[in-house]
Amino acid sequence: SPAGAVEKKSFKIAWSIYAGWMPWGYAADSGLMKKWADKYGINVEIVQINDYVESINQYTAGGFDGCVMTNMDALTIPAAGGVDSTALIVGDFSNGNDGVVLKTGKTVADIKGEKINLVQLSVSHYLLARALDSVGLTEKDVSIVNTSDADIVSVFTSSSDSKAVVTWNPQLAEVAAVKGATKVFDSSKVPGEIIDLLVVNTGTLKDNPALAKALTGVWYEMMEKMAAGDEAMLTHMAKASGTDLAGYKSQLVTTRMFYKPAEAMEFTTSPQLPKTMDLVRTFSFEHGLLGEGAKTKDAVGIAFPGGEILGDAKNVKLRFDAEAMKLAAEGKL
Amino acid sequence: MGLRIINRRPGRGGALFWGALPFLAVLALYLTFSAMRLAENPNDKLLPALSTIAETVVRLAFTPDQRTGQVLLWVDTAASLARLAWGLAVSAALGLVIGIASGLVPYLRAGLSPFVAVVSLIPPMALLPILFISFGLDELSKVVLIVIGIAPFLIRDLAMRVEAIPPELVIKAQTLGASTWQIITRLVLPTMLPKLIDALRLSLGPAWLFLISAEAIAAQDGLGYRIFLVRRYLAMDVILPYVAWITLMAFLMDWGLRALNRRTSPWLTRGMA
Amino acid sequence: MGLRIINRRPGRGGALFWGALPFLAVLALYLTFSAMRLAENPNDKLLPALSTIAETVVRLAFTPDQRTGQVLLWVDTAASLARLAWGLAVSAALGLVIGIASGLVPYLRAGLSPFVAVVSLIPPMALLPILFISFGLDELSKVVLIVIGIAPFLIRDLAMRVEAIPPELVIKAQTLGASTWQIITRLVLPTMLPKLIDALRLSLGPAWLFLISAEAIAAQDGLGYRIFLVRRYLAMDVILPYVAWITLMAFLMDWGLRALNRRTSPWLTRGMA
Amino acid sequence: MSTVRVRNLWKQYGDQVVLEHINLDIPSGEFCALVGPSGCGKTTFLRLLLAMEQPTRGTITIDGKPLPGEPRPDRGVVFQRYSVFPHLTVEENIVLGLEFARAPLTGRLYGAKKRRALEEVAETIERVGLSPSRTKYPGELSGGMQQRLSIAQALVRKPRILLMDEPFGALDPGTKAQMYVLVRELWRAERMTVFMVTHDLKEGFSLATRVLAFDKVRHDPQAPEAYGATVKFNIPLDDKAERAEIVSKLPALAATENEEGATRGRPWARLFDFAGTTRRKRRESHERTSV
Amino acid sequence: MSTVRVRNLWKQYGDQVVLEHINLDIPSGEFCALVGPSGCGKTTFLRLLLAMEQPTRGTITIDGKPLPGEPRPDRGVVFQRYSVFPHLTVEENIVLGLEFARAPLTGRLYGAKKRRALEEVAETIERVGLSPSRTKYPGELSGGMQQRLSIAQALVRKPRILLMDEPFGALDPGTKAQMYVLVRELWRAERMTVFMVTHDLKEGFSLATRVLAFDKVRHDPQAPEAYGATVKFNIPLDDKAERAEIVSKLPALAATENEEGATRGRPWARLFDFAGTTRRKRRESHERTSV
Ligand SMILES: Nc1ncnc2c1ncn2[C@@H]1O[C@H](COP(=O)(O)OP(=O)(O)OP(=O)(O)O)[C@@H](O)[C@H]1O
Ligand SMILES: Nc1ncnc2c1ncn2[C@@H]1O[C@H](COP(=O)(O)OP(=O)(O)OP(=O)(O)O)[C@@H](O)[C@H]1O
Ligand SMILES: [Mg+2]
Ligand SMILES: [Mg+2]
Repeated sequence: SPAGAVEKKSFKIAWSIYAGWMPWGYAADSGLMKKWADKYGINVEIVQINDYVESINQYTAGGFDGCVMTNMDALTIPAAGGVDSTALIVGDFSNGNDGVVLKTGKTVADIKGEKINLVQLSVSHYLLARALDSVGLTEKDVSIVNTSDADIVSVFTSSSDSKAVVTWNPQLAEVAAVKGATKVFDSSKVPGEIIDLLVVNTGTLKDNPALAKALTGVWYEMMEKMAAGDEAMLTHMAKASGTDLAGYKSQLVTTRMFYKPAEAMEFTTSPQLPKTMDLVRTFSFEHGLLGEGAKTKDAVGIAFPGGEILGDAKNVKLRFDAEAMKLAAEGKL
Repeated sequence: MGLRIINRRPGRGGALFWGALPFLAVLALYLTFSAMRLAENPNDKLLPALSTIAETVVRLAFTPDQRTGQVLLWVDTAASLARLAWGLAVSAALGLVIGIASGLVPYLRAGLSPFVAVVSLIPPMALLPILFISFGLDELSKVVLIVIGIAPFLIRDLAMRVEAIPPELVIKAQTLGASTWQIITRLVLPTMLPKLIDALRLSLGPAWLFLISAEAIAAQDGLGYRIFLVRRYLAMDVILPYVAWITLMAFLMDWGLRALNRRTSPWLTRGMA
Repeated sequence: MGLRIINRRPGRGGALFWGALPFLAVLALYLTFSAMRLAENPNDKLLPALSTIAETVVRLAFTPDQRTGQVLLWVDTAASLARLAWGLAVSAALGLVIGIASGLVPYLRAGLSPFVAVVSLIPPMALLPILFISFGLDELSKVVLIVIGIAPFLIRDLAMRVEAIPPELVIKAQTLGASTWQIITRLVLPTMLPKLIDALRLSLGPAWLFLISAEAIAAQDGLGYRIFLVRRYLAMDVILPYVAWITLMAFLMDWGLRALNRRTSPWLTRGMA
Repeated sequence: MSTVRVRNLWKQYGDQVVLEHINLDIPSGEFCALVGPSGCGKTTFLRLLLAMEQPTRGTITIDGKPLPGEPRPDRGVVFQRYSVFPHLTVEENIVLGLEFARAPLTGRLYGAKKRRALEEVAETIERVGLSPSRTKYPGELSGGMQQRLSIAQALVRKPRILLMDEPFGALDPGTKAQMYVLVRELWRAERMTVFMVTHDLKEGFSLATRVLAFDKVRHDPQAPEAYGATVKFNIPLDDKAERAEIVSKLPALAATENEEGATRGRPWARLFDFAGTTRRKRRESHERTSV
Repeated sequence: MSTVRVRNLWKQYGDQVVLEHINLDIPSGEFCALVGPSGCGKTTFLRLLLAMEQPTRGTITIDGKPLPGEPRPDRGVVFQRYSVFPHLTVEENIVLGLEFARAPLTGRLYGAKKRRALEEVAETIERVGLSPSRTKYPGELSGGMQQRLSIAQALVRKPRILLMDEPFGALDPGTKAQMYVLVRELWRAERMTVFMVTHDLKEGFSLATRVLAFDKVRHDPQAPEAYGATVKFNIPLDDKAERAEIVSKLPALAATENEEGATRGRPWARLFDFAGTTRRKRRESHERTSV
């Protein structure tokens, strides 16, 4: 259970299909996870959940000890739900993996007055807000149609009713390929704002230091393989995400992976991160994502490695922690 | 020796008591688990306290939304009910027309029944893209999804029921000079009406399900839309009352249909037939 | 003057011909639209050509996966069928037991029927988080979703049917000395078996639907999982054969259940009763 | 006109031969009583006449034309298990035949037309004794009341051929007597051809102008299903005034009477042995007691 | 023992009074024939005895104890519309009563026990003439065959009280005579109390030891539903040997006979007027012709 302050031996980590998270599937299938868990005398079960939101919900409800998610979802779901969570590994940030695509228009400004299909309240929504911001528009200038991520490709491809979408990869590549469609904005224009994390329950982490070591250890062993272009591993991940090697590689191009722990550590400790999180929490608060109890955007506290705290210091629920990545960088795992 | 259990009947009060019991049990279960979870994490979102739910209900049902100025629950309800009503009406009409046609006319049965059987077995969610090209993304496609979801069941059920009409009655009608059309208007329609209503009652659950799924695909309002939206941050304090509200409305519809049955087909309850 | 249309029956060949007609019509429609779209955009993924579909089928059904050495289609089919079988079996058992109990025993009816009615009206998809927390993410929760999806229908349908048993037969059994339990084993069970099988046939569509939904949320194999996986790439060349395959299996089950009915309840087709 | 001619009719259900080798010539207007042991195939014969079932072999013609392959309003029926429409009241059940005839589109009359139709059937309702139960549904009627309803329903359409399967079986003697009068009146007035199954020989002999006794003539004790029943005795009741009238109008048919060797010498007198009554009754019953 | 006592019994359906003010004392072993016009409430009376319906007023006791509120194996029944179990063959339908008694858990006998039970009922099946149709389902039987099946089914359990609603209505005279013998034999052997509804007065008077004639004694032409039927004539057939035996065993009951003023002076002779038969028949029928 989430706040159970007891030492335990078995842990469950949930993951879902996304370019930057595919290594977790490989960790489970290749036996690497078992190797690292054995090393620290624990047991880690890696569970694939197809529905991304459901995986976070399950983590928030206590069904898992850790789960992969974006920075925004980490704030609005577990943290806002009172589950003290730690971003143990910062794996990558979206560098073009999320984008805005128009069927007829050519620039962001052409979006005005359109109906836009996107997953409401997700990072897509956040990206749209940033895109509108960049040309001085607001959400009032468009109308948003909530559309599930699984249907977004077919909606855009097959229906003339759909003129604009915001989505992520691999869907983004599919919609951008539609004849005449233009990608007018993507996450590379707001680098480092959409961050993909492995989030672990803070209590569990504190009581079981071995867990952090095992997870970080396996992750960076895999990163090394990936950076080296391990064909077998990449093919495995491509298959698992439902595409082929070329397709997967093209997704990686727009994913800024932190292959080296030092890079990740640097990103986490940089002063840019609190600024990013402030943007995110402002957006979240304005959209009611911090919960009904939240009277200001300070309601949920966010802690950063340097000790800096954003929001309510007595209610810190999301922590960015570079310790484990530091150990990895120092080769102490 | 006492009466056999099948011959003992609870009184009105007894029926009420026994009927309420499982609901109270579920409520008690919820309260227990909710209290347990909240003791561990006061911000737990999965099983919010009744007081939290009540607050949310007040906000959703009686407070205008800051952004739009509308009261969300009513807007969502109106949108969903309109879609549902269309879906049910079209499905009922199809069920009646095709069900009777294929139950009564052997040639139509030969032509339609395998096709309807197959259509009823196709998982519609898997073919959404094809639905979108054919019916667009607006209200139409949502209604169509409901229709695809429940009409095949209604058609098959009605067709089976029409086939089960005692052949003596059909023969009798023919000896009284009834044409096929008159057999339909005077024998088949009136005896199928209560069966249709019963079948509709059984389809209410699936109809809401398809509606909610349709609203999850592409929508800007509706009860299903809201549920999927707030699922993104596990707002069970919104989802639970919404689900309860949907269930309540479905239950009232079920009850209303049953009452309608008693009114329109008095012969069902009169006498021992 | 010719026979009334309700008295004209196609022969065996005729039935086959009429039965095939709507399928051929749909196929022709598909081919036309597919050709139109492909002429415009040879890479169109929405309505792939039959040849493309055929290639994909060969790959899925007959080529072992390099990664695992398994043939995907069979692995998926085996996984899905196992879940479906469990779901159907448990639902049928529940439908039979609770349906008969609540149809036959007035006290149980008073206690159960409003509850079952309400449960049947709750949209299960909206409560998935609670479901998954309660039953985990393994096979169990998938089976449970199927059960929650179809058991209430089976229970309500069976209960209605039990209530519709002619009271004379129940009275007759009692005058012959039957206990409640004997009434169940000798009268109710055998006469309800064919109704249960018919109800199961009508639930096959929903059962597959719930299975696919469950697999789309949490699974690593199964037909629904595969569809979910490739849906994001709009790989209709995979989805269409998978849907056709699901439909074919469902149709075979439907057909098998009907045959089972004829075998186990010969009295239904013998004589005019 | 409705002369019924049956030629070499056979009916089997699976292996069981129910009816075999039936040949009949029934002049138009004849009132035939069908008698015979339970299960010998009387109902089956009526079902064949109604075209509810198809013969395994042989033909039935009406006025020389093959029997239409489906039930038509020219042949009315009262089923053995008196099925009436459960969703219609007594009155609605009875007026239904008129509505079918007069409202081709909806099968339902309204307003003045409806009232007129109801007035027309009021006498029939009165005569079958259902006036006090006019607005009841069949489920609220006793067995005998349902049977009377079924009779009234069939009579209203005045079919040319009337098929009745034990129509008075569930009635008390008083009610039965009233029904006899009603049916006979209509039979005479409309010159209907009537086939009535009955187990009451006296009823048969007193109402009908011809008695058809069905029974097996061949038996195989090893295989009781191998042989079917046929018309063992075909007894025109020539001493009836009505029959004389029917035959006089159809001289052509008089010849065929001779085919029926069975009618000579009254071997059918044995019929009354079934009845378990003492022989002394036989002659009495054959006298036409007022019914 | 099964003495039936009915006290001031009323039954209404909604506003309609069906039965009113019924008082009866039936000694154990009596064979009662219930006669009366169609729709007067005979079936309703049987339904009350069966506890399928609850009386609106009044009580029924058996051997001094109130009637159990549900059907029990002590009261067997043959329904007017002879309902048998459609999913069981003839043989299975008939042996069912024995199976219920001997296999409390499953209600089904197997192997040697099953064979023994089948042998026991074989004679009954033979005597109702259904041996050749032993393995048929009810849907494949004629009306009369279903009726015989229903009788056989009820007899196998040898109930103490047997309720039969027009049990021989759909049978030809020959079959009927066989059934008379069967029912009478069992009645004598088991000393059952029998209530049999019949429309055949001769049948009633010849089989029964007491005839109960139901009819309305009060009429309101304005409101035909206001008054119900009662037992208009209660006629113990004292000249029957069997009846003498029954009464001799129950001296206590002899007294109550005197309550029934109606039995004096034979006003019930009018019963036969219903029959539409000539009066001259009346005396004849009352003689016990061999059945
Ligand atoms: N659908 C059927 N399938 C098989 N056998 C049948 C079917 N219908 C009737 N029979 C058989 O045909 C025979 C004749 O049946 P039918 O109903 O014609 O008899 P019936 O003369 O009307 O007898 P009853 O006087 O008892 O009504 C019976 O032996 C019956 O078992
Ligand atoms: N369930 C019911 N609801 C209303 N009225 C009923 C119901 N059952 C019977 N009746 C009425 O009660 C009266 C008596 O019916 P019952 O069946 O007892 O007559 P019966 O004497 O058996 O007649 P029959 O000889 O025709 O069978 C009838 O007038 C009938 O209309
Ligand atoms: Mg018959
Ligand atoms: Mg009756």
